[in-house]
Amino acid sequence: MIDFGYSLTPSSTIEIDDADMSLFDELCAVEPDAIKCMSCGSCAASCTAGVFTDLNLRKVLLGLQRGCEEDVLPQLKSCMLCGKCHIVCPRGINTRHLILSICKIYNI
Amino acid sequence: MKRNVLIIGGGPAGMEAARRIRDYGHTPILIEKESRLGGHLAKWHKLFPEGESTEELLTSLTADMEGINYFTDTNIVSINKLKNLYVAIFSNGISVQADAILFATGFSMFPAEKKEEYGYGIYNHVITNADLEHFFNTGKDPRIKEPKVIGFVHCVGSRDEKAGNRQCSKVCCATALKQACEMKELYPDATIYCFYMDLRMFGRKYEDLYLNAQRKYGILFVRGRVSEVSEDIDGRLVVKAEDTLVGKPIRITMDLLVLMAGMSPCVENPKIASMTGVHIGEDGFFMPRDLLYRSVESHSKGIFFAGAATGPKTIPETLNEARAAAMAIDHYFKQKA
Amino acid sequence: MGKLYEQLIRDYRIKEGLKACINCGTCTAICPAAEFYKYNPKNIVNIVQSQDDAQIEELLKGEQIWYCGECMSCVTRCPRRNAPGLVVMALRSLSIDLGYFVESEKGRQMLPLTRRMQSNILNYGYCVYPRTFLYKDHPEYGLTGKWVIENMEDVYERLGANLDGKGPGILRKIPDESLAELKAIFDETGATRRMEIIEEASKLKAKEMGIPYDEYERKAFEDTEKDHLNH
Amino acid sequence: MIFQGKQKIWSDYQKEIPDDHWFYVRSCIRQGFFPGSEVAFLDICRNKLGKDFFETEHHTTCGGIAYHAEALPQETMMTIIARQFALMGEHGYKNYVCSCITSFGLYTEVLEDWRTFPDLEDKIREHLWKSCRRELTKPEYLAHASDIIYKFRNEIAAKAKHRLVNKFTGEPLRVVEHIGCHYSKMFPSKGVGGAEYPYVLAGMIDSWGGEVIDYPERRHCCGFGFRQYLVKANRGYSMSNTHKKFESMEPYKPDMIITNCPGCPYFMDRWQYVIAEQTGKTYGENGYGIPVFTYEEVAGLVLGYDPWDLGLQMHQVAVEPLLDKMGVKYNKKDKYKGSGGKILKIPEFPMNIKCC
Amino acid sequence: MMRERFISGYDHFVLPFMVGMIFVLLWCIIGVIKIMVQLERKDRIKVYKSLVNPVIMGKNVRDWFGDCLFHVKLWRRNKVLGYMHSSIAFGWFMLIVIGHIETFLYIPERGGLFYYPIFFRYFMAVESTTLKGSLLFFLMDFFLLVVLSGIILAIIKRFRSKLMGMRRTTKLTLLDRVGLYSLWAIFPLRLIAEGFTAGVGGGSFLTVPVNWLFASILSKPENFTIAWWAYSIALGTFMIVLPYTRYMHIPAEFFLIPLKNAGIKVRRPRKGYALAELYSCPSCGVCLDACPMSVDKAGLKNTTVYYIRQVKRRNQPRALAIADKCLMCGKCSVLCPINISAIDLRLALRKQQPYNIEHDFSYLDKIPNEALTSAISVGGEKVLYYSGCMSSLTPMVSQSVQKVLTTAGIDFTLMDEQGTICCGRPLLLSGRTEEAKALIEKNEQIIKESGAPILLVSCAICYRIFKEDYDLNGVQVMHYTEYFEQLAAEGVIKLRKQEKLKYVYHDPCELGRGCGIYEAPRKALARVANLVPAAKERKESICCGGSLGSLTLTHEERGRITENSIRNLTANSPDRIVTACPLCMKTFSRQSEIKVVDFAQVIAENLVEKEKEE
Repeated sequence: MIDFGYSLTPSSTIEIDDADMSLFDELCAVEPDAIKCMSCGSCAASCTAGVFTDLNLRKVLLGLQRGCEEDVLPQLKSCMLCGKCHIVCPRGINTRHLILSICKIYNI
Repeated sequence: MKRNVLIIGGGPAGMEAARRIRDYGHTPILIEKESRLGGHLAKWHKLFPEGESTEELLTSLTADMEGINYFTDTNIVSINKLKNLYVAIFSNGISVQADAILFATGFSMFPAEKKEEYGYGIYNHVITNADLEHFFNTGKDPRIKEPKVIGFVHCVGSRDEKAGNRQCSKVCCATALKQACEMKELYPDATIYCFYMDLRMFGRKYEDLYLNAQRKYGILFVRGRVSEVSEDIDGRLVVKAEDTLVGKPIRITMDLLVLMAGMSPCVENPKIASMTGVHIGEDGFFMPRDLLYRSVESHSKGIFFAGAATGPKTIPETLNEARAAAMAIDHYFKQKA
Repeated sequence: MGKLYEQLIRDYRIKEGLKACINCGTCTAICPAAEFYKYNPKNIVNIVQSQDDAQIEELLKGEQIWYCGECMSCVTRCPRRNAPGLVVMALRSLSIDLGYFVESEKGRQMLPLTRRMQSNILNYGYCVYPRTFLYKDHPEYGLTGKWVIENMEDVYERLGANLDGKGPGILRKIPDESLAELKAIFDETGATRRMEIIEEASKLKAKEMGIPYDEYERKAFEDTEKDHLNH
Repeated sequence: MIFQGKQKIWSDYQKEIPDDHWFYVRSCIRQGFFPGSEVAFLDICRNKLGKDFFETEHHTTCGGIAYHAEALPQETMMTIIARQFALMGEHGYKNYVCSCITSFGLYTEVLEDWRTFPDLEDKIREHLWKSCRRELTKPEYLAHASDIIYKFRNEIAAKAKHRLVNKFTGEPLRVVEHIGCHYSKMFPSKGVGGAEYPYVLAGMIDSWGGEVIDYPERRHCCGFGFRQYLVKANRGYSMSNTHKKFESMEPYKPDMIITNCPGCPYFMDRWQYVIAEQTGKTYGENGYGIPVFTYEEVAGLVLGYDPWDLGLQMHQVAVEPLLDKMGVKYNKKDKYKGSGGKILKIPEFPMNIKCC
Repeated sequence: MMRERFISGYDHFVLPFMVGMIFVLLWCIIGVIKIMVQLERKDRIKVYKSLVNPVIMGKNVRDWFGDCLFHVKLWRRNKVLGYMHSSIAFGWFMLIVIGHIETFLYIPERGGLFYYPIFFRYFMAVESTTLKGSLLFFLMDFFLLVVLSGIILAIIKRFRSKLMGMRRTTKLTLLDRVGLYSLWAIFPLRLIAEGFTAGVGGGSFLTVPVNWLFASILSKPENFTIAWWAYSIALGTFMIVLPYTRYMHIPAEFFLIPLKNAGIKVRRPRKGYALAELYSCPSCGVCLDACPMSVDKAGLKNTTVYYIRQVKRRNQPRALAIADKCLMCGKCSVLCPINISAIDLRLALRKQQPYNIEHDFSYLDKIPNEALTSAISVGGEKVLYYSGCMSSLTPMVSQSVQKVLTTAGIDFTLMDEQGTICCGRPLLLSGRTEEAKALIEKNEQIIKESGAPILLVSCAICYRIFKEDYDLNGVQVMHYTEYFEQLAAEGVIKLRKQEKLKYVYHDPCELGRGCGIYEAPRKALARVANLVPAAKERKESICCGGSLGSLTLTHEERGRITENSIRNLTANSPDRIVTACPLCMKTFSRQSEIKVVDFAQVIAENLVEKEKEE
């Protein structure tokens, strides 16, 4: 093969058609509230760890919904489970347990 | 003294106003351009927020039509002012003298084919909200074939300067969610996406509709306006948008795409306005005296508005405006007397 | 309203291309650059719209604004009649004018790019010209391309071109008086000044980076060290 | 796909194109990569259709590529364009036609900008006067060269020697049309058929007997991206965009691609070669690529021009399989000859993509 | 004087009793060995040492009597309930003791037989009455009467538990029922059996009249061994089922008490000390009413008694679910007659949960301490105030604390001015003990580096972990309630009292039950307003429902708990609810109609500023 000095670039488009959503379905079975999120961002705004890292629960949830778990799951590692996101969530989602369940099901 | 009130438009606003005007002791004359009364409502299957039956609502609206003269399949040919009277000639040859006119002309559905990139009328599985209601009513639409992935595109021809409609059509968000839930009931295995810019769930119980759509029906939401639709070799639709909350483009292949065509000003507004001198706003809807206090009165004496003629409205808002307009007309007569 | 923003809105392309963005994402959805680069035209328009100088400065000194391919596909779809592509062009111009472009890897490409483009125009009257289109810089020209380059006069002549010839026709020699007019236009309208700004800023940057100027230009043209891709 | 729906849109975007007396300006890229196309275009217009197309040796680049690569400020580009317009006026023409899509887009945009911002137009007039002592005259009609061919597509069809039909099967050839982004994406009403379903090339294909293929990535950019191609470090972008289009059109098994932009056929042709050499993937039949043509080349083939006079030997992807399908006669030995039948060294052949 | 009725000193009817007795003894011995083996080595050594420590042994004896026999705690809770339990326990104990005394007095050679003291009346005949004999007869009948009265109460309680101050009782398993009915049967049967033989074997005020009654019906009632069979069978049945019923707590608690007094803690969910606790649970159901989750009927199944039952049954999924649900408020433990460490038991199980979360707190190391607080660079004799992560949701709290400190003229620095690093308690409560260490260490570092002698904390949750799990080299950790009360008592701050206002104070779980701070906030609040009591308070206060302890309670379930807690607080119509934990405050505020304020806010509002004073 010839080296031209450049090569094809992977696409960043979220291709839901090809995404394997079985883990997400499993998550929803345990945490039906996972799809209640309306992406208001309250969780991310109040996040204790988010001050120091890129942890953003809204994005994590959305990423899972879109089958982009690899992109978002590492964020959860910095979570301190302080539960402020739970307190501020206008939809009353039990975010702390949701985080634990995500970790359990996606095995991060 | 009995007075004639000409009501243009036999949708919910016109019908409700006609009965109220009759109850005030005046003579309503209602004309409707289509062959049956009910307007867009008559083409709908169920209503948000709680799936109320359109049939029932129409039955209540038409239950008591005694003393109301109405003509269907009838258009206005001309309206002329004669001192304190308006003389109107209808397309069926009848002419009437009216002491007041109520414009209940409603709205026109935004022609979805104008959003060329969505391919309505070009791709086989792109339909509109109205088409879907027709499907709910009749169970027939060749474009709907056991869809596995369904998309709802909000704001089609709403909030769109290029499409000539800057305003929000107000009812589409709730309608989309209602229809999405109905589709999920028909096709429980289908994955359903709603592409929205803002979910404007402003009314009572609307937020519950949203919550239900999420929790009970598992409708998925993508915040982003659909940018283009194309057809793949299998005839399925490839839908492209940005998932703005992720900040990345998203591509989904679908079997059915429902365009939430918004409310455009009634296409006949300019014609009618030119006959009577009522004002039309830059958005194409009739302009009432003001938007707060005299929202059912026009700038011309004896001409009133009700319903979506002055902008997108929900059914209860429309009905209330019809009642308000009837009251305003009665008040107008009393003052004149 | 910040100073940078003030400077920016003097550009006609901002006047034309930025009304009020509603963040709907129709532009990003079909943007060729957004698909492959860490790039989102919607965010850029939103930042300019925010009038926040700190963020605008970050844009001007960053990589993002250089990712756009100026295909203008975004213009077709915007429901608000914005043109994100034009906004990016205005940002690029400002970045060059302020000398900020050297702060980004993609911005530093301005040196080889401007040199090549301007010299082609001033010397030949064309933006792209076969005699300066080198196979080593363009291996994708392919084996046919290599053949064309190697047999340039014969190939062009056979096809009826007027390569370097007098009078009208393909690849004719553009008369000197016309080239002189182009030079006058360059001097009059700021193109010459642009080249100077780019040379000056690039020289300083090369010194700062501790590499010879030639090497600086070569690196800018060929090398990618940062991760620009949006995986 | 419902054809009538598209027809309705096409009827909404019809553009007025005068049928004679054009001031013709060339394209930098067209001249360099597809010289035969411009030759064929003028020959068709002047000699086959008998129209007046004037060219002056004093016209230059519009500066568009440099402008879109930020190598020129906006005012420089506008003044160069003003000079071109001035030349047109000086020669007594009102209809301006350009060979390049980038130019066409810029001309349209510049005229629009001057209309919106008259102060800008005044400023450019002044620049033009100061630097060139010329007076700006704005064209009455602006067209891209493909608009002209589109306008005369039926006349060309009437004179056709070959049609876009597979002579072995009698089926129409499956043709992908690719429109340059700057043709109508910025100003849909300035392009034939608008921005979403442009008809300028589809109309030619329809008239000449081919079948238009509509595939999901049809509307997308070839990936030129100006600086994204011109700077070597950025070319992955350019190539990836072409790759995306080919992946999308592949299932439709297109026989050929027609383009109306100078750069696109070059990129879509050469990136097929690079993709093949890098990944081993080819998109055509039997290890060939999908040949990519300019509309002038296709018009020339339809009218019976010799493929090697049209310059098809300058393509990297082999055109012969398509010529065979169309029934175009050609002499294999003449392909790589120089002027006057001079024997030239035959180019090397690539490893992964078949060539003749 | 007495003599044996039968030379053999044996009758077949003792068999059921003997079988049961031997079975239960073996079971207990094996159980004790098992628990001891499962204990960690250092714990085991602790236990052995405690057994020779006279202080601890004294405590053991006191607890054995106080808890196992007299049920002192239940007395305190409800006299009738206390009487019921202690009458049965102590009465039965005394019957056994006196039975043995009799045997040893009259026929010491039979002392080695288990059954003899139990069935003494059957095997012995009275020859002549003595005062000592009559006294023993009287005592035996007296204690039988005591037990019987307890049994009657127990039967009543089964059907009308409210009379004993219990709203709910536990649902019995089948074996529990067998045990219960056999227990109920034992003493009436004993009365009947002894009644039959009272003519021969003697008796007192209870058995003799029964004998008269039987004698009037039967000619030779003393030969009616069937009653003795029944008595023995009841005893045997009870003992056979004992290990599988809640009555196992009777022997288990005797063993648990020395372990507890030796300072052993739960380490694993069902082994070692935990096992002793599991068997010591009497399923009395006190925790049912104690548990805040019991506001929902469905919540009852998540109380400690059912948790223990599920763990014993090895129903792992259910046990995990219950463990995750618990608010960890600790109320059941303090009310529990045997103080089962309900929180520790659940935490032990949570720790085993396979959540798979791989925390990575390495980013903490990269944050320079100086970037978080200026305290590091200033150092010295300052108060270091840690406002906690919650303070960003309840900014009023930290602002008020700072106002008080400023007014008091106290030199202080905010420890988490530029972002809080969580104290680690939430992780701990989720069973992530190891992970919590990273946060603890970072905070320890900052605190120590600041050189401040006092760490002031306004969050009850943080306070608890600082107290319990931080190693701070002698830095004094003070909750702001303690600190402000101290300042007020010393006159450093002056407060004005608003006589007309009625406040109620809510004891946050972590502060009250968790750290034992009940008085300081009350004393301080009494300086500014009139304190009215809540219906239940101090260690019986009801969790606000917002606790971080629970992992799975839904929003709605929490809402009902909060509602109940507010109802409890407002029993005496206060004007304000005052709490001393930002989480309680946040939780109450959402639902309370009465204004909810934080302790610091109340103090700050009622400060008499020095200039004004002058």
